[in-house]
Amino acid sequence: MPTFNDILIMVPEFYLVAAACVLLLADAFLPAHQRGPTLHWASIFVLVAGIYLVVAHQPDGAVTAFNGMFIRDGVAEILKVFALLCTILVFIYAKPYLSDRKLFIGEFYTLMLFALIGVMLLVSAGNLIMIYLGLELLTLSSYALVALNRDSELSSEAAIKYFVLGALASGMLLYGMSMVYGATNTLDLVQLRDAIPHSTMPHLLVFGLIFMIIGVAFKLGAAPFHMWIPDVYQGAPTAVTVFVGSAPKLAAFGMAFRLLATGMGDMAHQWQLMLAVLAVLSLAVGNLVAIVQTNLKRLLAYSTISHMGYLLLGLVNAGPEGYSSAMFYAISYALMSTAAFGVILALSRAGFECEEIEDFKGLNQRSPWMAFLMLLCMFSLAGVPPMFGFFAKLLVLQAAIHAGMMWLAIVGAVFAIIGLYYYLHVVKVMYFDKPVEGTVVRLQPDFTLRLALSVNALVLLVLGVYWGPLLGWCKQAFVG
Amino acid sequence: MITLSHFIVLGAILFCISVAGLFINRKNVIVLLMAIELMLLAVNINFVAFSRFNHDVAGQVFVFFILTVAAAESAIGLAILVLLFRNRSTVNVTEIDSMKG
Amino acid sequence: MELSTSILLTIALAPLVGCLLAGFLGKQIGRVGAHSVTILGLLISCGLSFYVLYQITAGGAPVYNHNIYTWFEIGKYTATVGFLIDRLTAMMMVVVTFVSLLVHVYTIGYMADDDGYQRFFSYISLFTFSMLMLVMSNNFLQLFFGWEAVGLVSYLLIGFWYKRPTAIFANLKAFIVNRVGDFGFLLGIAAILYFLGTLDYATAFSSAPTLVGKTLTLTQNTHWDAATVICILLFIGAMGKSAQVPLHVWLPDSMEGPTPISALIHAATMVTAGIFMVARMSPLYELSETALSFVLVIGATGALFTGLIGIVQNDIKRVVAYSTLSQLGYMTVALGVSAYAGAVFHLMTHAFFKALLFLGAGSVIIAMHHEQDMRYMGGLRKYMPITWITMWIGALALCGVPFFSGFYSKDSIIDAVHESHRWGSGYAYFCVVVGAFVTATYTFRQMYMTFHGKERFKVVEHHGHHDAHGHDDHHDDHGHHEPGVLSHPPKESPWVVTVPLILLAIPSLFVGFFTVQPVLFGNWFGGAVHVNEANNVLGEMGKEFDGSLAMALHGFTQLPFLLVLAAFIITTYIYLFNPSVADKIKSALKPIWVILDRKYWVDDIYFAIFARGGVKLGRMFWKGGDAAVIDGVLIDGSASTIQRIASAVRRVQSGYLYHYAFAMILGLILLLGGYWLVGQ
Amino acid sequence: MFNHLLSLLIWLPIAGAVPVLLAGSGRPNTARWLSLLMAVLTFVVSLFLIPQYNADAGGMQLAESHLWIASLNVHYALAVDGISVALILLTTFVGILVIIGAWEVIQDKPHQYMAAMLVLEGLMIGVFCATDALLFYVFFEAMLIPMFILIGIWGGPRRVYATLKFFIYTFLGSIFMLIGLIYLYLKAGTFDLHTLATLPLTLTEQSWLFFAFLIAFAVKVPMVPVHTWLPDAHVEAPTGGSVVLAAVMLKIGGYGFLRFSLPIVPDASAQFAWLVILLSLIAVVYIGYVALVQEDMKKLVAYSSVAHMGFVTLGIFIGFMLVREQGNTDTARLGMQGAMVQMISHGFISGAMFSCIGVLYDRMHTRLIKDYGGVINVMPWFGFFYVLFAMANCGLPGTSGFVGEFMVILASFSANPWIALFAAFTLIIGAAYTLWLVKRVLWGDVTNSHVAEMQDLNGREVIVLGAFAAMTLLIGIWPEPLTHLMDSSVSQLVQLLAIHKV
Repeated sequence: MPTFNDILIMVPEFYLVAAACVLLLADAFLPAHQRGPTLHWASIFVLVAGIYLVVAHQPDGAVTAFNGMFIRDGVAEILKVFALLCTILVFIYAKPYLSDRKLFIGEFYTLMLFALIGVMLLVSAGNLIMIYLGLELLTLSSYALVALNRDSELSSEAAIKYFVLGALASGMLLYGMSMVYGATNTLDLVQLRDAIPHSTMPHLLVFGLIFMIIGVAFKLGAAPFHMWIPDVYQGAPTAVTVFVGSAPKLAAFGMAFRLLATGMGDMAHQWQLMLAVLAVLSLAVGNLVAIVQTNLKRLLAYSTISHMGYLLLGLVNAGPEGYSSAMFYAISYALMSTAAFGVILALSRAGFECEEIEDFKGLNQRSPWMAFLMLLCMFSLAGVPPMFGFFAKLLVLQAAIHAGMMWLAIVGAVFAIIGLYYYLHVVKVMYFDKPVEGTVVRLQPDFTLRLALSVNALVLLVLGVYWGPLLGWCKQAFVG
Repeated sequence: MITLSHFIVLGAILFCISVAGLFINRKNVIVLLMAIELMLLAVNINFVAFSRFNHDVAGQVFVFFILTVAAAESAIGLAILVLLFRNRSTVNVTEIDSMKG
Repeated sequence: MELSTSILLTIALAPLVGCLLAGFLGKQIGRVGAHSVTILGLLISCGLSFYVLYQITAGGAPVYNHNIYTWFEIGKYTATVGFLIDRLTAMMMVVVTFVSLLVHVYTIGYMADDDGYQRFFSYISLFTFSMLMLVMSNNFLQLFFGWEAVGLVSYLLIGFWYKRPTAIFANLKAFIVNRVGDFGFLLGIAAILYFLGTLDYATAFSSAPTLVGKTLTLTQNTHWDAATVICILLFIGAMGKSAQVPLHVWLPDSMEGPTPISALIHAATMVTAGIFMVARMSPLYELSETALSFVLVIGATGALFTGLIGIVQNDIKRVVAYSTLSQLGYMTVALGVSAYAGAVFHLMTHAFFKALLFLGAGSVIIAMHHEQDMRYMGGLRKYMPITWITMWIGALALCGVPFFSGFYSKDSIIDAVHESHRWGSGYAYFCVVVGAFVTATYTFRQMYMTFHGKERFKVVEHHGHHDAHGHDDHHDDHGHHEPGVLSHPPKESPWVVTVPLILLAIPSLFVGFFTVQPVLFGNWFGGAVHVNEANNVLGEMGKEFDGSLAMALHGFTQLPFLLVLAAFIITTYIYLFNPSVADKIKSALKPIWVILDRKYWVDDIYFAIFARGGVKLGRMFWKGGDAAVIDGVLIDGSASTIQRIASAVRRVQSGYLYHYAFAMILGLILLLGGYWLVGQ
Repeated sequence: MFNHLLSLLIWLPIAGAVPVLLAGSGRPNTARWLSLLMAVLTFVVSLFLIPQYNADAGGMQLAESHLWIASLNVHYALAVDGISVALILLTTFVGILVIIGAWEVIQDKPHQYMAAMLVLEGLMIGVFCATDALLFYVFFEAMLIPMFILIGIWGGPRRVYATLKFFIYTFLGSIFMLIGLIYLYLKAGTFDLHTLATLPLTLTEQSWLFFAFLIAFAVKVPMVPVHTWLPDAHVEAPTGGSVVLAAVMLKIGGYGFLRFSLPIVPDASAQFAWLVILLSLIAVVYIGYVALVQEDMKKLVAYSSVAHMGFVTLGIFIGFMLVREQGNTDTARLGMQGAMVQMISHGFISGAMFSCIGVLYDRMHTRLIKDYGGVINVMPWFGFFYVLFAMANCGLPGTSGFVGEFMVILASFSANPWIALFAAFTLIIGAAYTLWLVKRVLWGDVTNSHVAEMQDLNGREVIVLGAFAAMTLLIGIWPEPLTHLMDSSVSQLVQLLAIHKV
């Protein structure tokens, strides 16, 4: 029987749902000219308060609510905090972009909030049903967000691709769940783990496992389930892309962790190898195809794929060390890609999407600071010390080696070198090329954006020097 | 006597059909939506069958959720479809390839 | 009483100071300033050198062997900078500083109208410093320092007229050929360190006997006697520095440098460094018959065959240059038969009379307005009597006519070879005896072509040209103007030129007569050179030696002198009475003449193999190795491969929804299939 | 101050870069003077190392260690021994000269240039101080970023190709070392170099690790056949970049061998010493010939750098033959000292050579040898320096170039006469390519009107070249202070050579 305590445990989620609904109504009743700004600041405030609620009176150790439907533990805490953080950044970066394009409307904020709630439910799901619901809440909102720009052909194309493939993926996930359910006769992840050893239908289990892995892989965007990523990243309005690239990745990691570690932990020896295969494919596809890209958003999409490959390197370890390194990686990636897309947003204007690599020619001449921030992002993504990204790579490589998969680590290293090339190419374009005549990149005047962006990018450097606490926090989340 | 395996096989067949529908179909996006629905039905059959034979009600609960979500999903799907048609005045799958490589 | 370190330091550093002043402040202190400071420096160090010589010989000063400072100290190895002053050193110091001083003075006149005046003085002072460091050293490190430093100065001075293509070719050639020698020399030092564990002379020599029986394994089954390896390696260095066959090729070209340099560096001092070094290392060489035979044969070959080339030269300086090569051969032969004292003795006398010959030639060249081709000279004696007489003195000394200093040194070398029973001494004896004839031939030829016979130049007076010549001529490749045409008649050189000639003529005449007894047979060098009893040829000769006078008189009856006489008669006939014969002989012996004129093609072969070959090889390595294989295939190749793969993989992203879905299904099949396979 | 001397040395220039960037933008002179101030300050601070470091005691001194990442047991650990001190002094010294050298040469965004230089300097000092493998790796890699920028922005026509090649080449080398380090960490539970040195490893493990290290440092040194980035990088880099690259960065390769290969995998190093020695000799001979035929002055000097660095690796690795086969530690010390001295001296000489070429380039804007000839006629003072450094480059006694090669050759003869034979070949080939260069550039009559118009050195250039010349001669005439500074550290390293881990 649900108690008041259950409600307390889920306060942040309830609060966000309520807030989202309020904003929905406000959007309906506010006079048109105030809607945008009001919603903007309101939702930012909501998220800040959300962070407070998540961190405040955090129960020590893991607690569950609604008969294990909902788990609130360290992992969930961290993922939620960074998901909220990223969303705040996304709001700040998106504002000028949206207002330039007449997209500065309530739907954006409400949909984002609902997607965020999906993320939060997903990362603290304790039951297959919760996973499904969280996932759907997230993805359905994302479909709509991708199609936000109603008049853009690319957006609608991206949306339909995303939708169909997403549906296929969740169908497979469900199919897998059904088999696992059949084999273990429970939907609760904890009971699932206990049931697996004395399951009478091991093959059915593995089939289910495989289908569920596909669901996870799709969400992560690991090859060969990555096909949607480039098109969606490119087609979606950049303001949405920046979101798709950040919080949902954290959610995907959370989902993977809940399903594979919590649920199917005892079958690690089966899924380790599968994940390893997916990791290699992702590294290869992501890094190789990125080399030949000319559109920066698409390039970053492929780099996402490769980064998910590295994240899988961490998961392959299938131990607390591996999970913590993978989560560390997910967080670092979320921050990096937010910053990178932030720069794109900061440089775009009405009628000018600053998303072709050509557009960045000679940026150092025109706006050295932006160029420098982008440089930080690129070196961080490439994993060059002392940037944040390097230490994330270090940890996942270490996890893989510790799992006895030296070969995997070496593959990762080799593809890191190939990957280096296209990140350097961007830096080269910004610093070593002369600006193209005619195109005058004007920086978005919005001050909050500049500030937030600078902080975001500099954090990549700061955390590169001072990443101990974060790592400690991540490790802490997985002990016991 | 119909056993569990019959249901599972049926579900599998439905699932395969729907998957086939997804990537063999070269004409119309609508068909894709139908295929997706079909896939969810296959899943539902599995769940119901398992819960029936394992005497556990959770599976059937799940089915309700799935049905609900499916409705929402197809609603959004259709909305996107309309958008697509408005922008490109076609719903032919073979023509939706402006982003590639 | 003990020599004071400060004096020795002064001797070494005075020229250096002069060099630095003249070099860095040349503009400020001007020409007079430049030559005054440098000459002052030389005066000081020359005077002190004489003082040191006196102290060492008469003053009863003990051998000085002290370190100035530690160069490095690593484990049991220490390298120091210090001085070893014994009779050998003292004598070398005197020779070096004395000749150098005279050359300084001479230069005032010779370079009078050259705009590199200060630079030149700076260089020759630097040379003197380096040479002193070389001879005064008490260890191999410092020896090598001096060894290479004189090489550097020689490089700078040969290329002094750096606008002449020939000059800058010659100095590059000289340096690199010397480096080939130093290559061996350095390895020799390394071998000494390896076997004896020290770089210090005294320690090395005292522990030299321990080398006996030690061997060096170069390949599986070749064991080389340690002493032999060391000595031959060191001697390779000497071959470079002292221009022994086959590393002699640089010396003739070095004549591109100004004449005073040819006198100082390429005749009197630097080229004798090798001789000095071997004499200094006598305790080592005495341990290896093989090495000494090697030295002997190399020297003998040089003595004869380079002399032969001298006969066909027409450039007055080149004749002297080849005679230098030949004389160096004599000294080396002396070393080869363990007559170290003889070698050093000849080194000394040769220093005087060869410097004299060079400076004389230089004086002639001044008179001829930098025309060096003897075919356009002749009959100069009435224009420049002092030069004429002094050069004749030098010439006779060179030929080894009794009573002249050259006679005593050279003749005793020949005798020593005769005495010796070392392997190769027979061949050597033949070479040196025939060499005597050859020497006389080219010497008299040169004298006649230059000073006697009828004038083969004509004088065309035209004004305003006088001050235009001089350094203009220096800087352009000479001979561009019409050969043998002078703007005004030749005249005797100024006193700064002639005085050195006279000062050199005196020792060329007498030094042999007075010093032969002590230096050769009086064991004058004492501990400085060490000779095994078995090899002590000079000792043998000492037995029947009874005074310089008797030796000279006895010399008239000896084969060498008869050969000189023969040469005298022949050349006199040809060049004074019947010049046409020369051409007849030339055409009669055409093939031989060609061989000699082409210098046995040695230069051509070297150039083809090492210079051109090296460049070819380098280009092959560069284009083939670096550019083609490493960069082309490995680096850029892999890069482009990745590009190709990438553009292939990207095609998979076709943009079609059903392909995307299909990819996912493939992924599913992959995982299922993988599981199934693992299951099997 | 003194107990954080090393941190101060590292962070002073890096912090100094910030004001240079901020104040300097748009005010070039402010940037120049500020950065010069910073560089001089750093140099002055580095001078305190000499009294602070006790050369007789040797070992790691001035240590400071703070926990950096607790959960990984990674420390921010710094310490120096004699070798590091020498290299740090070299770095700070060169640091000043490149700033002066770039004074009015760099007109485009000087503040960014100077800032990059300062950051680079700090990072390089960090490499020489780090005693924690991860910290070392961070500095080691971070260096690439400013250098990448330096070459890319202020470089020559093919700068992009060159700088990408440089970055990726080096990254390729070091990433495998990273994997090796992770492996070690998982075994030892720490990145502390001293602990790793005492960590027992089987020969197989050692061999794998050895090659991981070898690739990383061989690229940096660089050794044949992974040297091809160097000529390109040098040719395209601005003068200052070339100077730092040749003078300091290459040394980091040799330094790495001392800090990683020798102590951590001694047995594998001993087993594969022959390979390194072989490659070093190839570097001396093969590269010598390649240098001979270069048409671009910078390429020629770059190749000669490869040849000279061959002596560094040679001197280090003959130690194994001497110690393990003959127990001849003194000679091993001689060889290793030779390698060290060679590193320092090559720092000065190559730096000077590149500065000289820079002087010519600033006047003629070409580096092709054929465009020059008879420069001595118009630039006598330049000629003086050029000949001096050329002589130093071909190892003339009395210049620093001689000392290292001399020691290494002496030592290698004891190891095996054939090694000495090939090593000594540098006397000939080195003289050949250097003096042929001098002949074609300096000597001869003025070849063309552009040469005729060249001005002799200005005061700034005289300062730079003079400083280099002073050091070159000082070390050449009296190396004892330098060797004494490093001696005890070197002998301790030699002790390590004898230790068997299996």
